[in-house]
Amino acid sequence: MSWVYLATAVVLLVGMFMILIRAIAGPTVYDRILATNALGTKTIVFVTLLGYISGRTEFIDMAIIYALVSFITTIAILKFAEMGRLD
Amino acid sequence: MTAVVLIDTLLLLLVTVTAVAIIEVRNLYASAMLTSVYSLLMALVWVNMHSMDVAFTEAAVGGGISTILLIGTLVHTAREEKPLKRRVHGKALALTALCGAALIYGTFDMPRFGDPKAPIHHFRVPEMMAQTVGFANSTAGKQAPPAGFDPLEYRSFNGAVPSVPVDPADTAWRETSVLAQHGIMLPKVNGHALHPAEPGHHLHPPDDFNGHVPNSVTSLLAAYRGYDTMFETTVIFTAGVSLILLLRRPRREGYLQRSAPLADQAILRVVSKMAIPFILLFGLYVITHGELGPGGGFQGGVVVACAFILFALIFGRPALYRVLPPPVCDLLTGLGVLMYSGTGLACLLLGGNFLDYAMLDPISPGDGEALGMTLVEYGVGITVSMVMLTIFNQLAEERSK
Amino acid sequence: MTDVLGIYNYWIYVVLMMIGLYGVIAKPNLIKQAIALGLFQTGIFLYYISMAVIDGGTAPIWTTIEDGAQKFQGPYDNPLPHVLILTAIVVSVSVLAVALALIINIKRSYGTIEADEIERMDHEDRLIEYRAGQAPDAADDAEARHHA
Amino acid sequence: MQAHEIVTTILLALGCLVSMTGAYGLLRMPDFYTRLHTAGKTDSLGQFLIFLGLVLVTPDLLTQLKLIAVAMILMIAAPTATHAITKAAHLHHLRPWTKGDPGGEP
Amino acid sequence: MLDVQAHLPVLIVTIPLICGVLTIATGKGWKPWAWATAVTGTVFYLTILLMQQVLASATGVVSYELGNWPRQWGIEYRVDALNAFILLIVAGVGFVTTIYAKKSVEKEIPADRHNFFYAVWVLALCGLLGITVTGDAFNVYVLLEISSLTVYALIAMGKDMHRGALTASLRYLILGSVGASFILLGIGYLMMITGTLNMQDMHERLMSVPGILESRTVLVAFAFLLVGLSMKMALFPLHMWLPRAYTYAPSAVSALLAATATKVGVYMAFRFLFTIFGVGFSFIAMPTTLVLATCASAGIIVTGVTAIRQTNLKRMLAYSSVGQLGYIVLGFSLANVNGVAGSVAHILNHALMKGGMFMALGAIVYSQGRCDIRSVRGLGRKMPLTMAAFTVGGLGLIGFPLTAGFISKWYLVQGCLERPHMWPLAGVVLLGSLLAVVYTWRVVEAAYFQEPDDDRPIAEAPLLMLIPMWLMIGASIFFGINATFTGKIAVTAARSLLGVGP
Repeated sequence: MSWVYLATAVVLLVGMFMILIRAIAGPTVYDRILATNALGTKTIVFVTLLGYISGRTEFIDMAIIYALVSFITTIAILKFAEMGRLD
Repeated sequence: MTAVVLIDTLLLLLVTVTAVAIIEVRNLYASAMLTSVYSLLMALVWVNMHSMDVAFTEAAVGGGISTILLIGTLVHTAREEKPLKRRVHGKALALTALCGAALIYGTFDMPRFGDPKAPIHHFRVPEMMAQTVGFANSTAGKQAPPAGFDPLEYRSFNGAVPSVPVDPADTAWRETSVLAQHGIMLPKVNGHALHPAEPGHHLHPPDDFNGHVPNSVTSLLAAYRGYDTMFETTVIFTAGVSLILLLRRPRREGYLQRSAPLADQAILRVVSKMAIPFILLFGLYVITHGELGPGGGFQGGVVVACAFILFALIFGRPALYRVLPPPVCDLLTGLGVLMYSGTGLACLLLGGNFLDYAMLDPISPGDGEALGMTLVEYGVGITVSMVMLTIFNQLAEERSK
Repeated sequence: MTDVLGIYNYWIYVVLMMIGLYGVIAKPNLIKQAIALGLFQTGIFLYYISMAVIDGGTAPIWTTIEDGAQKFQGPYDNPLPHVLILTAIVVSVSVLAVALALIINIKRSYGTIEADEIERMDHEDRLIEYRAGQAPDAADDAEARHHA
Repeated sequence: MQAHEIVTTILLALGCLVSMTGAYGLLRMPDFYTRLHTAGKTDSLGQFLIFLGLVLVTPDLLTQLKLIAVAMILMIAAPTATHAITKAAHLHHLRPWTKGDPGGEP
Repeated sequence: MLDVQAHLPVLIVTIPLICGVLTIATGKGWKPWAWATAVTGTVFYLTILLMQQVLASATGVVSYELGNWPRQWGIEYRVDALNAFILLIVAGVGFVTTIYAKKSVEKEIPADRHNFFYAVWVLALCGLLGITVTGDAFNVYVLLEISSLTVYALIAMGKDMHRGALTASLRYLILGSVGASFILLGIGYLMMITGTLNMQDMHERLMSVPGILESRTVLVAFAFLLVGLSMKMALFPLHMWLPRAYTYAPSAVSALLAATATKVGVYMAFRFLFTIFGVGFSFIAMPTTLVLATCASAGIIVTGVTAIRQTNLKRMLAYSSVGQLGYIVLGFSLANVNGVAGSVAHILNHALMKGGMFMALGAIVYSQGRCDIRSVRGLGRKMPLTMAAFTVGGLGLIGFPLTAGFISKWYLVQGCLERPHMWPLAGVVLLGSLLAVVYTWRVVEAAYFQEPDDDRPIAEAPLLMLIPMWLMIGASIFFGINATFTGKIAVTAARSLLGVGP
């Protein structure tokens, strides 16, 4: 079963690479935010898969943290983009 | 080629590309966002190398706090870098090439990546991982290791954790303990001798301590190297105080400014209202759960701070100040450090060395260890969350011209 | 191949560190410098964590199944570098926070965050200070020397 | 390979396909709104399929619950974020690309 | 209830830590200052006790295992004559500077943040003391970062006087972090190859495991540690952060930094070069003597010449500090008893003299708002005690007999002459003194032989500044006349570092 996870992980990595190119290339701020957000989601899935590859399911705690933190970061970045301030 | 190495290779390629992009992108805003991407990728690298606690921290810090910090700074400075005359800085390139060559030269005599024979894997550390240090050395005041004790056997944990026999007659510590001196006698327990010749030196309880802290990162962090962690907390505290020193304006100017809450956006408001209690709860879970799984005071503290930050983002900073006024926040930053060092001091007053948690509960030193580590983790959590919040507040209070 | 893969991680860490160092030296923008400093430090973290890996190892968290036996038979990774790096990450975020606070202050009083412009203003400041500090009769002489 | 493992394999493969489509679309689509359109939807569906696959092969309840929790958080957070991004872009008058528009890029 | 003697090493660090944190709750006005003074005073007293304990112990070493973990696994505090001596200097100077700080801080720092300022101040001392007392390589890094972070903040507090403080601080932050990272890297290389973090343990492993010392990893670790440490102690080509930082920092902070921060850097170099790598590797197998002595001599001469051209006296003293640091590095790079002893003695002497001189400048800033050559004209009559202190300190820098500077330079010259082919270094020491004569004389001439620009009356500095200033200067004279204590400690420390019998 492990090879299935591994193959999924590698495919996800390729996808992440494409998104990364979009995050680097831009051109608008919103493209970058979108790409960062999409990368966040891929990362969460990837962490979980890594947990299954090495047989340690504790990794899912980390996925939860990622999901929460990346949501907050996105909101902060957006607020800055929209209003030019953080509070 | 193992899965670890395959994923590692690919991930590190991604990381390198991101790093180059961070340096070369002209738009600082993009640079800040790529830094958050970089942190996410780095956290994946850590996970892949089984360093869960570090990944946790990197995710919480790099993905969350430091991005918000950078964005908060960009609010007050500039979004674009000034165009450079030269694209490549020759001197810098030469210097870095030289430095890099020197470092690579040093790698040739290193143990191979993942080599089980590397000194670090079999010298000193196995005893720590097995949490048997209290009896693994035979200096004065400590017991000799039990017969047949093999640290390397502990390393691979074949089967259950071996339990170590302790001499039940050895209860001399009770007579020298502070409580005993004040006439408070304790019930008899087994093990854990306090060596009469050397006050303060006692056995770290192997049987209780073992298995109490399944996360050996936490046991190293909070017990063996607990002193480092105390200063780690102090570093964070120092950063918070420095930011107050550097950025805080007099109260009437910046205390309760009008702000721009996002609360009028219904979807954000509803989702955040649902999320904030959950995030807080999860933060507390991470702090408390640090001994059993990945996580701990620092990571949990950051998550708690994130909840408050989300609150400030959505409902505005004045609302946050009503919940948690800045003076209270300032005092709480100190409280965490005091909780940590106070635990250490309590151990000192109870007759042990500084941070000798076993002293906290003379009846069952193992429980003392657990209590000490929990107190310490909460101390770290309080300081970290409050400092992160203070940093956010200071950056947000600052108004651009 | 195994030899290269055996020290591949160490090379990547050097590359990351050097990208960071290049940024610190070559980029005049102060925020860029602060970010690059972060990259530089992450390189070192990568080195430490690479050191902890052991072939076939798993995360150093003991998990027991019902009968009290260990669930994972293989060796556990070395937790010591993890602990050290946890501390170092905290330090690096603290340094970043202080650096950013300083940068905001610099923007406030210099009006720019480009190192070369700041350098020029600092130089002017120093020239003024130099002239003010010099005794009146010697001022012209000193100025000539300063420009030489 | 048992039956539930085969189902999982299929679900993971589907999830991968969806995620890759999204990633490819994000890379190749001509402007922000079209990219948003591909990335926003596939993100949620892709992760959901993969988590569903993983739940099937997980033996213990706590881990299953955690997996579902992550999936649910993402199901709520990701669309919210996408919504906020779109709104911000729209408020800042980011113009959608139309056919024959030179401003868009391949 | 608490046996203070048994826990001295840890109390020295944790008392300032706990009390430093408590400082933020002390409120406004004079209270934070009084609290900080009480704390530093207590710590100074404890270091004296520790010094006595070290001198009385049979082995000359006091060891303390934190958390009762054996030293190989936990963190060990290890104090020998050298440590105790540096601790005494740092705590003593810290105490005296804290007394001094009141007036100067009132003038230079906004009143609403004095409690935070003193909190950071006490924590800076805590970091410096912690570096000095620890026997664990990684603990050094953590405490180094505490002291650095606090120092960045303290320097930046000069921003209300001059905006240059901000850039000075940021520049120090970047260079300092790069330096600290190099040290972290060096420690990592060493840990990887030895498998331990305890300094003593590392040394034993390096000496006992065959082939380690010849490996390229140890070589690179050594090189990077050396570079990192040089950045931290501001050795000549890497000193660029120092002059600005000392110039723009608040006066009290300049005095504290000049007397303690770089000294602790030098102490770290002692520990890494002598205790971990050992003399055999550091100075015989490696060309360290050549590299360090070259840098140090170049530093002494170049910074001496630069100091002569400065009009801002704080900047002049800052350059002079780099030069004086050159003497200290020159001394230990010789790796013989006289050289190292001179180096150790000069740490104390320079701390006293430079601390006192910076205090004198702080007093001038207090009364005039600035401190350049022009503002000291005719000051010899208006502020006689302050200028006298400055002059005596300057005599110490020169190495005038009967001042402390003379003793250490005497050792240094002897050390230079003992090493074959090293006699030109003695010439460098003398040339450096000559340069010191020139830059000190400029100030003395302006103060005593020139007329002031105007006749407005300038009051002598307040007593709370004069007393600490003269405590420092008086101590430097005292140790110049009665050199038994310093000489004994310095020679003991040098012998134990070099591994030669007593």
